[in-house]
Amino acid sequence: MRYLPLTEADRQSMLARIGAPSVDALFKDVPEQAYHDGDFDLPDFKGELEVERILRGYAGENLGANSVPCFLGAGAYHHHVPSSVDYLIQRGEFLTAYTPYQPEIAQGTLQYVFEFQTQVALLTGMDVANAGMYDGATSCGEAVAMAMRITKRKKAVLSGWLHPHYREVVETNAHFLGTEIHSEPSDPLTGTDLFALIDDETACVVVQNPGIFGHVRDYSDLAAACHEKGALLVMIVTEAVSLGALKSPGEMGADIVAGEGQSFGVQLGYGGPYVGLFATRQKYVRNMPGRLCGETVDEDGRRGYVLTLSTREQHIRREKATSNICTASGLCALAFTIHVALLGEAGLDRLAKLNHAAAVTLAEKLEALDGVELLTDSFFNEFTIRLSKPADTVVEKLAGKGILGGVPASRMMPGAGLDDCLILAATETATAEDIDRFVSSLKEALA
Amino acid sequence: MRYLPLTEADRQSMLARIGAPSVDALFKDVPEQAYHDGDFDLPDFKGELEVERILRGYAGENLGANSVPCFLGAGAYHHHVPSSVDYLIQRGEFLTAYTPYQPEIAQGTLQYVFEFQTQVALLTGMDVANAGMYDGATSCGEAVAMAMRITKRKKAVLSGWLHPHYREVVETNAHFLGTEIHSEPSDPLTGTDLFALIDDETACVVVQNPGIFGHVRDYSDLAAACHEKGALLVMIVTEAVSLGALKSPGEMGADIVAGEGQSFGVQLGYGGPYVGLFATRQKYVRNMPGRLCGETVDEDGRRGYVLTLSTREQHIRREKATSNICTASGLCALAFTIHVALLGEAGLDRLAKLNHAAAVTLAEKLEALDGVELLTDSFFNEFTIRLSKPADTVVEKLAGKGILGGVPASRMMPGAGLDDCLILAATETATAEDIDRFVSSLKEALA
Amino acid sequence: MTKDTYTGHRGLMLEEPLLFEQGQEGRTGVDLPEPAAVKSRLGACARGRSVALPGLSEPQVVRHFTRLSQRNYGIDSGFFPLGSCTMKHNPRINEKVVRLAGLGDLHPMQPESTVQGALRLIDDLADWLMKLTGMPAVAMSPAAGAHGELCGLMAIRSKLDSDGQQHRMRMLVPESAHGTNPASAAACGFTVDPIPANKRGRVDLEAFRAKLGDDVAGMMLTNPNTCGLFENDIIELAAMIHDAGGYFYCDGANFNAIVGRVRPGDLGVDCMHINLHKTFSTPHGGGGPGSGPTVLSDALSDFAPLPYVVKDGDHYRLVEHPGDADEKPFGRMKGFHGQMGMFVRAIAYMLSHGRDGLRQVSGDAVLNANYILASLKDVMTAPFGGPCMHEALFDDHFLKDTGISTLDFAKAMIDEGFHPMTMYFPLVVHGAMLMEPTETESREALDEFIGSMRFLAEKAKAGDVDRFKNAPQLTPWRRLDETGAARKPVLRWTPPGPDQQAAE
Amino acid sequence: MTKDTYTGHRGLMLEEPLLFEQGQEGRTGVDLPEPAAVKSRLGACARGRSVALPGLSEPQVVRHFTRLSQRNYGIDSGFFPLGSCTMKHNPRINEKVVRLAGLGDLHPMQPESTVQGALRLIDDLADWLMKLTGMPAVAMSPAAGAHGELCGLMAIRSKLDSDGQQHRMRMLVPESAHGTNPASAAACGFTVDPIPANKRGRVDLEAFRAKLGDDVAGMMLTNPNTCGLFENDIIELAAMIHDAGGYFYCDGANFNAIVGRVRPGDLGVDCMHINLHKTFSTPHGGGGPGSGPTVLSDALSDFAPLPYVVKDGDHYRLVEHPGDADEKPFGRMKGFHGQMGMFVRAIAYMLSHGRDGLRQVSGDAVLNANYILASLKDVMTAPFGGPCMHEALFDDHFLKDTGISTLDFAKAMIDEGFHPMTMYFPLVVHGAMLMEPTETESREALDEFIGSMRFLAEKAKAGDVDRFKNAPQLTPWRRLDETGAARKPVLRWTPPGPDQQAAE
Ligand SMILES: Cc1ncc(COP(=O)(O)O)c(C=O)c1O
Ligand SMILES: Cc1ncc(COP(=O)(O)O)c(C=O)c1O
Repeated sequence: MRYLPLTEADRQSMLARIGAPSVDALFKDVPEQAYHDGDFDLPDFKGELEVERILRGYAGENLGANSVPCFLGAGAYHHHVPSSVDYLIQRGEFLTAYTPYQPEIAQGTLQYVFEFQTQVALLTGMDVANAGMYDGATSCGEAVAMAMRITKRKKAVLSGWLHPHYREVVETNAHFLGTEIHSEPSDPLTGTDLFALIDDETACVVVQNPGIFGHVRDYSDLAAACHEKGALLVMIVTEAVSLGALKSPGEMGADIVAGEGQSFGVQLGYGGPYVGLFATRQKYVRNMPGRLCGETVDEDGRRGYVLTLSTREQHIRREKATSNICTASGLCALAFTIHVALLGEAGLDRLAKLNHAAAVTLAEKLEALDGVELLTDSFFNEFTIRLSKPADTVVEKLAGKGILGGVPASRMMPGAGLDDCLILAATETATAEDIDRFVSSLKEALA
Repeated sequence: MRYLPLTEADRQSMLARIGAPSVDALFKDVPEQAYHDGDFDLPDFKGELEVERILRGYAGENLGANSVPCFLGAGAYHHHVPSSVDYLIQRGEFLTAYTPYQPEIAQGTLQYVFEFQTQVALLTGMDVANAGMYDGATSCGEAVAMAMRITKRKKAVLSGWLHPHYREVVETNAHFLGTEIHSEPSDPLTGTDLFALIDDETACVVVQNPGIFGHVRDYSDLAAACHEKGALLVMIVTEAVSLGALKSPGEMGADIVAGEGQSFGVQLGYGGPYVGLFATRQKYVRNMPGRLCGETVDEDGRRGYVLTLSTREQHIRREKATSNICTASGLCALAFTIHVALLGEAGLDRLAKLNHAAAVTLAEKLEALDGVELLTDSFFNEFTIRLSKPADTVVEKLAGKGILGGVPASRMMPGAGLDDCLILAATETATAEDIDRFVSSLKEALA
Repeated sequence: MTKDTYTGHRGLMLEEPLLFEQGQEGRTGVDLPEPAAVKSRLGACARGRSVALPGLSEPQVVRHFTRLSQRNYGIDSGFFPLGSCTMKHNPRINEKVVRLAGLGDLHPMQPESTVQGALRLIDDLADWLMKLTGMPAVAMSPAAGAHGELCGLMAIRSKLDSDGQQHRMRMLVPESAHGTNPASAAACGFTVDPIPANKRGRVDLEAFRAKLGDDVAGMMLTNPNTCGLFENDIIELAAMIHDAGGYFYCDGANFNAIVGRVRPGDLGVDCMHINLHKTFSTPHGGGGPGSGPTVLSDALSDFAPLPYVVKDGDHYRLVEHPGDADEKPFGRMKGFHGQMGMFVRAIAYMLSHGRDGLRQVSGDAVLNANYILASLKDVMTAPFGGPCMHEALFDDHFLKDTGISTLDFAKAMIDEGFHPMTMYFPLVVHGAMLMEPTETESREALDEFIGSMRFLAEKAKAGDVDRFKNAPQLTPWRRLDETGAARKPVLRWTPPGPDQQAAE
Repeated sequence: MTKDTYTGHRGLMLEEPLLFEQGQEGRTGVDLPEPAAVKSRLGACARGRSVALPGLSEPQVVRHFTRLSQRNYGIDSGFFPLGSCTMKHNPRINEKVVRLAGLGDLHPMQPESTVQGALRLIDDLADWLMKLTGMPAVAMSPAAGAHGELCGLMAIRSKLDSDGQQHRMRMLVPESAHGTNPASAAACGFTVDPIPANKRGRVDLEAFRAKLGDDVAGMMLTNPNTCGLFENDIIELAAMIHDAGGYFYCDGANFNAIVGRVRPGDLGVDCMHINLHKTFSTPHGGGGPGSGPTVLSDALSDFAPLPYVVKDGDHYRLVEHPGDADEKPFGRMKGFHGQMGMFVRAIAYMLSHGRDGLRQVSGDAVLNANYILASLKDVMTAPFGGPCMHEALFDDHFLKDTGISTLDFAKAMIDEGFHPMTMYFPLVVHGAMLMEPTETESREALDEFIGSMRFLAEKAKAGDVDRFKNAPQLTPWRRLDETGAARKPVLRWTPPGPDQQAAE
């Protein structure tokens, strides 16, 4: 077997040194009745060529977003990843390293984590960010938990424009911890009046910008209202590219920002792995979940980086840790860091403008169609339309024509009365022809 | 432009230091009438996404050998390249290095070249090999030139089973150097009697094993006959995998071995870049073309490697050099080295057996068809058949059905009366289904 | 010997400032077309201020990260016996297939009809995992081991609640457990009750029995445990916890030791996470991503998280909402459907090994660890006898009176060209050194390591304290000041203040 | 300071023996299925003996080559001002597209109908090259620069022969020419007649005129020349050689200096190779592969090598045989149809830059070189005044009486973290140092380099001889014994003899 270097001669000489008659003898602590003969109903080993063929078989049964017009968003976005990103993250020194426990031989990882933290802080307008969480949804769950730790309160208010997956993760956690979650209903037309829901028990209000239906809003007033009641404002960002176009969460007064970093550098990959972003104010640093990398010096006084403040973490604090997270999403954070480094201010600005322009162009063309109503008044690269037919059947029809035509709201929010609502995103990858093909196909599908 | 780091501010400050008013002013030595305004009839710069789309456009107009049954050989072979090969050759320290002129910071390149030389020597059964040439055909040209240098004779005899491209390269060189080439006619049935052609003027006889029609032969007697007349035997290998199955050129008594290394580690890539193999006897080392890497020690006595015997080369010897080659095919040699390292003795043996088995299986099924005659008596993974119809039209028909069904002999040897001959190779990539699909489609095409 | 250079570079070891120290306005590493002129729909929300990202060109960025990578040590560099982390070879074919068109470029919310291959892959991987563990169900969405722990505990909690056992709040966790175990228990609302180890490095049966009671929800046991030992009483322990009305969570981080030989389902396990990034070789990536599918027993199989894949005849579907489920899912833990990229790599790894290869994996992993144990136990101290499973545990007894600590010893290993073993974990032995070679190391590599460890042990005993206290000395960075870093944390770059700028 | 380690490794700098020292019988890094049992058709030719390749597993091989790579310096590592070699950034998008299905997996002998995209790409690339050079034809098959030289010379020879000028055998080649120029001339049967440079580093016009005569076949001029200077009399020189009945071969290795600004066709050039691996950024790969398309003037365009692509309406075809050609091709130079993999990369590079970007390339390349020249000419010695083109040439005059040679200086640059410039070439100045920064270096990188060079020049003048004579000191290897290597060449590994084996 190509990955297993021991030869039979090795095994014999090693057993001789150990003083064991056989490899099986090394398993003598296993109760006899549980020692399996290895005769599983599974295939035998295969060469690389065969394995690749099998995997191509799976791939061939799918319709990849790179090969067709794609207008899906709802928490994952179809952006172009520069090829240097993908080359660099595959370098073995990055790919096959562990969490940087030995800083003297992990300065590569540590420096990029420090850079990642800085980028996330700059993008969100916050003071500090951590080294990343599993994904946006779990990051949201951690944000609510942190708000409850800080405020020592047990209630959270969730906007109806929060991504349903995020809401559900928060609710799952709350169910087991016995905390209280007030989730506003999802409605693409009316944002609910969250102000009225903040009281002295409220640990935090969670809003998403842009919201699940695409709306962009300035939540500065809401932040002030939260602070007045001693509550925190948690702001969620599922489309990180929007941070290049919108007033930052920090400027709006958010206390914790949690979000999804996939848009920078990470392939769609059917939903994961992605990387959760997590940023907050300086004063809350010691309440943060996840790893943190800090600057220091070595014995020769040379600048370097280490994991720090680990007394917050499970391996030191055990059941009192701020989170149970251990392995997070290092390589995706690296991809994010490289992509953002490539963009820089000018590239980010241009990228955001391109996304917005694509979405506005799409919206304008759709508004002109019979049977289509635009529900999102102001938006970045994503918006919701109401159709004259059920959205899920329309989407299936479009798929049949080789178009990935949006996410039916009902898929994430069944029973919310949104069966005719379709959530659409347009990014820099959508060409004018893609848009035209989609619009004309949609017109046909609605006819 | 993403690859150009200078900003306008940089340019201004740099011009100030230089004391030039503008970049254009730096070109003052260019005659005015030849300084172009840059208004070429060519497109403007493009982002990566757009460039990739354009390249995918080209790719989409071709039928890739990985996606269909492929039975083409004739000097390039469809083998599986392990993915670790492709990862490793893309590491920037290999990919973006130059020829190892500074050995202290090029030991990576130098050590693999030393390993490559050793592998080629082992595979061919020769004493020494060089660091590689452009490809098999040019390597063949260099072998003939070297034989002429050594023997101080000006005539070469080429077997009719030599790959026509190789023959043509030798003939082109000879035309300009005024040397004499005797090329035997190409005939898949009768190997010609080369013995009769060797005389006291003969610098070398060039044979190919397996030959262009697939024949394998033991050329030991021919070697003896050459040596008797003071001529050298040059042996060509276009399918390096065959070296895992056949008696080596060294064992047969060859003096120079030239060949194509593509089969190990190098993608088909429509014919290049590949890597020429070149090996010889110890006594001829100082007559070799191309770079050579040798073992040495550094000032601390540590083993290391350097380019050596460079007094043979153009940068020292100029018009008296053994060859004009400079840039050769380093990265392809690396791919070869890695693939051969992965195979090892056991892997090579298995790979060669698989190739032979696939070809024998194919031959057996074809022999059973009406309208097909097998012309090659003994072969490795390639053989020639005679069809009841012109081979080129059959191949076109098969292509229409998505099968790459061999190389018509007439494409390489027009006018040789071989219009009905088809050269077929089968490798480890041919599945049983591929073979069956080909055989039944061929049957149809011949019906 | 000249030591100083003008640049600070040292031959091939090249300095590299932060990205933020290299920016220039207007410079970028991507080219994007001019956006179409449209009427902005950003409303009142348009950004007014600069984000202040530095501008670098592509060549600069490539060089930056190339240089950073050169300061790292990975499995590709050398021997990486980090106990409990299973740092095995990461095959490149896995990196290739995860990027295939039709896998790498699937949007998670595509209609089911366009992702049948993806769903089939998830289902096939689930089948492998169920067969290898002998368990009837598996939750695929957990993002890593700790997340899988949470998943299993939530399933236990849900089952208890559904049986009216709301009062069972106490979770028994050995002292040797990984930190994520108690942390996950707490994240699920349990209280943690530690159980001690016995002299043989296993759960103390009597102490365990004494902890049982009506409020016990279950136990979290790692097997093989974090001392690298198989819990020989495991079947008995499982029976005891079941008799007491609790459930058995097994931490499967060490599954590599037994894959293809022991099925946790045969040991009485109720749920167990599997770190695909350990046993099934998906790369650790300098801290993730991972993936932690969690197998569930019959008792718990109804209580899985959403979403999951169901096969209806030839068609695969995703159950995403409680209303669509026949079972009693406890809800969603994560966005979308799990770490698909890790699933693709893991199934490629499994297919490559097959049934027979996986059995060889555990055999060779255990053989390699025992070889290390047998070769070092005379010069280092092994607190528990052999045979061990896939990792060899030593304590710092052999360093007694040398003034050298486990940390010092580890740093000297760095000079020797190795990544150190896991240190100070598990907590049940003093100055622990936990060495996990994995099956992808050759005997030659082990012999070199063993020789080096014997050399170091000798030097330590011979009083060559300097070699350890000052280690590492041969790395681009010497020991870093962790205390200083924590005292006054600098967690990001900030632009130099006006004073500093003026000084430049 | 502890210097010795048991393993010989030093932190991140890891020792790595030869592959052949790591083999074990039966071990392999590939898994292949059992071959079907067939009756052998190898005849009398079956292999009897072992090849004796070492057996390594995949993890060992990956580690081996990873470690080797870590001893190399590439453009991705840092500044690489190797004059005449144009070590510019190699974009990764080019590496991606060359591997696309439908490009990477095309067999060269596929029927034309299945490779229309490939042929179109070759034709489009040819179009770019012709437009950028202002030439009417281009031969695509040469494999590198030297091969392109040979191609151009063969075209000249063929044209001369076809015009009854068989007696023209003398080729004029400046002394400053690259070694491949005279070597290629000889490989084409010409005799080489050197022409000297004048004090301004250009061809000496009078000396040149004196060499003309009835037996002159042509001249080989590099422009910009190897001193990094534009041959200002080039149009005159071209006219002179034409008047004398000869042809003008231009070595286009330095095309990067003028791309988008000067068309060789406007200078009277008859043929010129273009190193795609220089100007158009296909990676040098540690010594190739390259690609050397050769543009041809009207006079020579009929005399191209085979094969070539012809466009018939919408269909592309390959002309592979003289019988199919309307022109008078001189024959084949290479297997198949050229370095397709380099064509793909080059066209991706060209499309990325576009017309405007390419013009910026030459502008920035020349600006960078002049910046170096202007910043160093007071401490180093520049034999010819400025402005230079894309490279700055210094000689060793400034090292006079220091006892330090150009070689020593270069080795000290290695300690400083740079790849040295080209040394001792061109031959027309003493102890030449030829620095080509390329356009893909930032001003910041140049400033660091300039600072370092000034520092070294100062140290040299201050008599810090040690820093140079003992350099490099900070690299994993010190200076290597090249004389010893050449005296008794060891060009391959050989198995240890019976004595050595016994001793092990
Ligand atoms: C024994 C044990 N349990 C749990 C974990 C946590 O797994 P993860 O890092 O995937 O969250 C680890 C990881 O190191 C471990 O070693
Ligand atoms: C001026 C000059 N001419 C010709 C060549 C030869 O080109 P190649 O190495 O591609 O054969 C070079 C390469 O270094 C060169 O610098």
